[in-house]
Amino acid sequence: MAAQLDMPPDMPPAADPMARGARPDRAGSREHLDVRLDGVTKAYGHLVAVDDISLTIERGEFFSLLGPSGCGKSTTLSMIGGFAEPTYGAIYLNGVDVSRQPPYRRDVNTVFQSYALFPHLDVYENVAFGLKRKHVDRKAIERRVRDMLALVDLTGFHDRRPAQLSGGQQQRVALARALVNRPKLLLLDEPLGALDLKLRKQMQLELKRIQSEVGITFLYVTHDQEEAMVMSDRLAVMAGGRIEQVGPPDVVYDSPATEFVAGFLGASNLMAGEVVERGGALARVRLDDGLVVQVARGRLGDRGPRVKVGVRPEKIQVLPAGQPVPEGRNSLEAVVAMTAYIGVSHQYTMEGPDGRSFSAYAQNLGTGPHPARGDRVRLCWHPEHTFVVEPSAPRAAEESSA
Amino acid sequence: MTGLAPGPGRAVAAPGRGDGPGLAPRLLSLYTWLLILYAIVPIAVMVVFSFNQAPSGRVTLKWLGFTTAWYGHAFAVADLTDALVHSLEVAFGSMIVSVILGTPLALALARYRFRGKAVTDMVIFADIAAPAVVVGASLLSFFLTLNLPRGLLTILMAHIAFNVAFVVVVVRARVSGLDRALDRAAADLGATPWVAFWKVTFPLILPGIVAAGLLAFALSIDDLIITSFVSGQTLTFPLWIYGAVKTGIPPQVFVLSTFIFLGGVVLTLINTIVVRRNLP
Amino acid sequence: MSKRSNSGRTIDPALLRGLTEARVSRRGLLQAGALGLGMAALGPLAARTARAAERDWEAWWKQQKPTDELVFANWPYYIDVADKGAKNPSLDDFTKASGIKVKYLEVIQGNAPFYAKIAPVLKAGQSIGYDLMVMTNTWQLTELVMQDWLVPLWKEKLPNFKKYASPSVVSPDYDKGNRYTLAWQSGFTGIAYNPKLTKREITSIDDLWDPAFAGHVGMMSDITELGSVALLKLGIDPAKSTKADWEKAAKVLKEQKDKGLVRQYYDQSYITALEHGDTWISQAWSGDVFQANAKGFKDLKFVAPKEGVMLWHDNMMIPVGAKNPLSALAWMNFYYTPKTAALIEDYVNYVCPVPDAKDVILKDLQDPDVANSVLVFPTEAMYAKAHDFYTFKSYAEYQSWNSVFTPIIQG
Amino acid sequence: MSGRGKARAGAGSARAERAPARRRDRRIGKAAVPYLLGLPSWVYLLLFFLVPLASMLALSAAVGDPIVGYSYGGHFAEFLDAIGQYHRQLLRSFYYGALATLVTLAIAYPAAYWIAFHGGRHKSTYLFLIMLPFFVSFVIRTVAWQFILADQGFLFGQLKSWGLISDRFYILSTQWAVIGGLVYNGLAYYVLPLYVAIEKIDRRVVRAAGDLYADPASTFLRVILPLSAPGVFAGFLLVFVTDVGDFVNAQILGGPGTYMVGNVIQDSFFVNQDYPMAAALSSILMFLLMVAIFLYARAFGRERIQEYAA
Repeated sequence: MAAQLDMPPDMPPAADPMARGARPDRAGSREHLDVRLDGVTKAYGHLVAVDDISLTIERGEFFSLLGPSGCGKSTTLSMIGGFAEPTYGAIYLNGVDVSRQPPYRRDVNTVFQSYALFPHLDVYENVAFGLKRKHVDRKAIERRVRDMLALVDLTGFHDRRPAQLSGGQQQRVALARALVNRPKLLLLDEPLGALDLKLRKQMQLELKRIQSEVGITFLYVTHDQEEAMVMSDRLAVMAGGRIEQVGPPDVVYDSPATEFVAGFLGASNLMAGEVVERGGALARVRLDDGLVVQVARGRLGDRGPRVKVGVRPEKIQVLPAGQPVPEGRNSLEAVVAMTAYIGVSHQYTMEGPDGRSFSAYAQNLGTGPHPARGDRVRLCWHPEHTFVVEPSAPRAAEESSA
Repeated sequence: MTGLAPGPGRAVAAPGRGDGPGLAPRLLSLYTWLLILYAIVPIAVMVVFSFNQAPSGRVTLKWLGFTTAWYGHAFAVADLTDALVHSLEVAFGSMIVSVILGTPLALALARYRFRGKAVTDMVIFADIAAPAVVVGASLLSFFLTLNLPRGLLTILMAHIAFNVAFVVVVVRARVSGLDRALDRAAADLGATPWVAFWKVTFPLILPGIVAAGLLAFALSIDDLIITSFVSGQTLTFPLWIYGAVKTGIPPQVFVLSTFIFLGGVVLTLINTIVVRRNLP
Repeated sequence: MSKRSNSGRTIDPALLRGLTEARVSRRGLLQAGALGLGMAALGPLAARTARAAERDWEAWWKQQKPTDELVFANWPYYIDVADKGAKNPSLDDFTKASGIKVKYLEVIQGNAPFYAKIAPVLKAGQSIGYDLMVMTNTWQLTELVMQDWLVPLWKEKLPNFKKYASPSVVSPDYDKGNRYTLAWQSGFTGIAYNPKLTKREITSIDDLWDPAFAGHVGMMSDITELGSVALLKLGIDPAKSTKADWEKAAKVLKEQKDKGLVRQYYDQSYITALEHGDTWISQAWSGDVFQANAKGFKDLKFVAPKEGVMLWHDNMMIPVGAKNPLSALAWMNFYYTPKTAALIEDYVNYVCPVPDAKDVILKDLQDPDVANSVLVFPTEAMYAKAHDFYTFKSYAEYQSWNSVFTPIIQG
Repeated sequence: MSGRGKARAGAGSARAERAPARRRDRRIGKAAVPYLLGLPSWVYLLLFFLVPLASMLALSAAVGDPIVGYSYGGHFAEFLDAIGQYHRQLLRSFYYGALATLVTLAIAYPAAYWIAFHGGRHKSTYLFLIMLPFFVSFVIRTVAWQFILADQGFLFGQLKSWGLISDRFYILSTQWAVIGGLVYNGLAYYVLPLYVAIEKIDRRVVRAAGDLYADPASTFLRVILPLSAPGVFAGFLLVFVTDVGDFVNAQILGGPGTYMVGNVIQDSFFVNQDYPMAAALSSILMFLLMVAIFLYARAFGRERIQEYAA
């Protein structure tokens, strides 16, 4: 695990290796590094857009910066691309500090959110633009542009102007224009944001395919958690100019490190409570309404005594009210408040004993009767599926609900 | 005011309004045509009277008979022709200089934050908003105190002074409409700021620069008030006419003005067609 | 122009005043700070150029070399034309005879505006670019002379003037001995009217005050003409009038305006207004009305009202800084021949300064109407009706006239 | 959000000492770019716009006469003289300007509105037709009106010959001719900004007003008119300022009582050679117009001035 994250001094030290990422041996991994941010901060006057970010991205990795708008992810990308200078800190590409290098000297290319295709140039000239600046031999330019347009499936579009292309085609030209320069690192700034859902799904796979074909490091910025999870080898969740968590999508999803991550990445049922027993393999947390929930000891770490416990909706099993609960599960009683059928699953919103609402998904296996609105049910889930987060300052809660 | 009811566009029929445009839009359409007629009447007078007989070489109010003679002698009034040449010289000169001066400032205003930007905005605004009499009087005061002889050069200086502001405004609008990401993209693809400007920014703002230049040309060639202050004994086309009005203008004035009118109209139409062609 | 301060003359007081004031301006500059650059140069504005009178003009004339160019500034429609304005036969004759090419410019629209254009240039000691110009015997001519901005004429080169000039233009009051000027044309200021519109004959200046013509009376914006006609109406000889007379005249003019009689105070455009029928009756210059008749406005009539007419003289003169002074002299001499004067006179129809031109017009040009007109070749009786303008003795006096009559036209 | 920004601003400044020093010089190089770009026109505008304005002020305080010449003397009484002698012409200029601007607005608005909302495919054609006078010199247009309005011209002459109007009737040389000329010459300058502003109005907003029970009149008054205010203001700036400072219409179409301040300034420079008077009047005119624009902008939101400066 190469990712490492400098922890702000006011945070408790990471205890859960899965959630926090291990500290690697810096010296040993240097030659494998591609991109390293060291204490990067960007301030505009009194407004701090990016706050002391340290991050390492490995060569060949598909890495995503994920976060809500205004979290600083695009600013971070701008600084790596060279369009903004960090106020403090440094950016290393291949171990070389490029913080003050202008973009046209960096071996980095960008696919812009708006594509930024040159409207006065045709597709061929757009793609050839970077190569011409590098004074690549004319024949070589022709060959490379042709190959690249073939790779993005735009053969035959050479003479079109950007305005004559569809959104998806424009997106691919932008990609080709960046990739044709064979950068060491490709930055993608929400490149699929302008596309409709179907095209977006298709392009996600396309991007993944191209990345594996060319083997270039991709740094991908998005606010779409699903997109980030589908495509990334690893991702970093950002909020308020800071990195909340770094890791492979499954780890981050299953073991969110903070309340914000829990809320932003997928849906969560979060309940506040107090740790009452840290004992053996299972710790016990008493929720504010009195119910006691069991948690795997390893997932508690040394958090507490005030914590929030969470469980993902798909991990919750919905049983008819009378049915016995399997041994060792956490469970509570609730009333179905709303049901929605979305084909692949049934989604329920339940009302718990103290009026708290829960959501739960049940895979559509095509069996049995389904609870209806007003039915009393019992919800249960495995202690292993229960995660624990520090109750964060009100801000994270605000954002996760936003 | 009821007459100005926002009726439906031709394409979209408003619910409950029946077919086609309502009464109000029809009245407004008629009104607009009347306004167009009003706008055109003096032009028609000019063109018609350029074909009138004028036995004494001065335009008369009475219709004395059709002749194309004045078109044959369009350039017969030597100092009128000279004045037109002066006007063209000043218009070309001030167009080019004001574009060269104004474009960089427009770029600076559209793309950078800098100290003094608000003041610059105010100066540009004041230059456009200042009444021509004041601009002319102040320039004349200045030239008088400097003891600078008035002539073609001072006319040129004055025209550049008011044209620069218009160029800045027009080019700036164009630059502001440009996606900043295009610049970033160029830099990202290895273009130095200099190359990025000439390969990307410049071709894209060129229509704005051309529009600004044409505006400057038009403003310059038609300016009378400011020119009247700083011209000394040099006469431009409008000044010559303004002077000649006192004693009656020769028909050549209408002839040359008709040429200018047709030239302007034709150029505009060509420009429109070219622009339409270039757009997909 | 070079400055000749070692002429032994005492320093001109005006020059002294100018210089001291220039120094004040420098102190003012420090006080006013920000106004800076604009004022720094006010010094030169005040400084006087070397006085032309200090020159030994005879020696100067002898130094001049002949050139083949002449730049002639004149009023519009004040010379003969042919071929729809393309040719001026008199000028072409001159070129043929002398080899001097004439650049003829119709740039003078009025005495005051023209003077205001050239004065700053002359004051700066620069050339105004004209070798010859034509101005009326009004204040501006006096001012040109006072400022020494005219080149005294070299009489030796003007034999024809002595030979052919009408006595009425020899040694006039405003330029004794024709030191600076030779008359180009003289003219009468009387009344023009359109009988079809007035529906009666006009005989008196009082008719300009007739309420029947309300809104259709044209008056002149030239305040010398405007003031003079009112003085005539009151029976006062303008040349001998006093400030008190001027104020009386201004009063009747104001009444005329306040009653809505006056259509407009016109410059040269009064003639267009008459032609168009905007005015029915108007102050007018004799020649203009004949020219209007000639080009088809046959209804218009010129009348010398019983109260009298103003007689004025437009004069040729050479401004200092002229590049081709000998060419200017050559033209002046050429003009004072019966043939040239006739060519021009037959076209402009003012008062000809060369009486012998009458025969040429009658015989060679076969135009008896012009030749026999008392307004072109006036009789003694006509001259008896004519009055001269008031001659201003100082700028202050001119200003005083100005302040009495200007408010009327600026309403 | 704001609370967080502040909190982190503190964190940022705490790290201030970590800022590398070498960045400073590069910053200065970059920061110079807008100044270098702006320098040529700044110098030009300073020299040929701002300094002349200052020298006009200086000249208005000069003493002397045309014969002796003028020199700076701090003679500010010229301003009082100017107002004393020419307040009528000043007031008249503002009256004509205001009236002409209002009339121009009133006749331009319906056409701009119709073209913007109902012009369909031919919008640019209509605009082009209304803009046609732009291709003819301003003086010629005014002269043409002199022709049209002449007492015995083809319009009134004909009416008079039919006996429809009195022989005495005239319009030329009256203030109505001057105001009419101002209106005509300002027309295209007003239609264009109005059209641009009205065109920008979202049709859905208009439909929404109708949906919310606004009758056509109140839709116009409460929705369309306020939304087109930027065009009204831009046109006002262009037309009002031009009209107040004009002297050509008064000269060619006016009469004995229509002298405007522009004519007086012209006369003072070019007939009477009273430079201080001309400069003082110009300064007063500039000042009064600035006050008028400021008051308008104050009444309708200040940011608009900047909008049109931009």
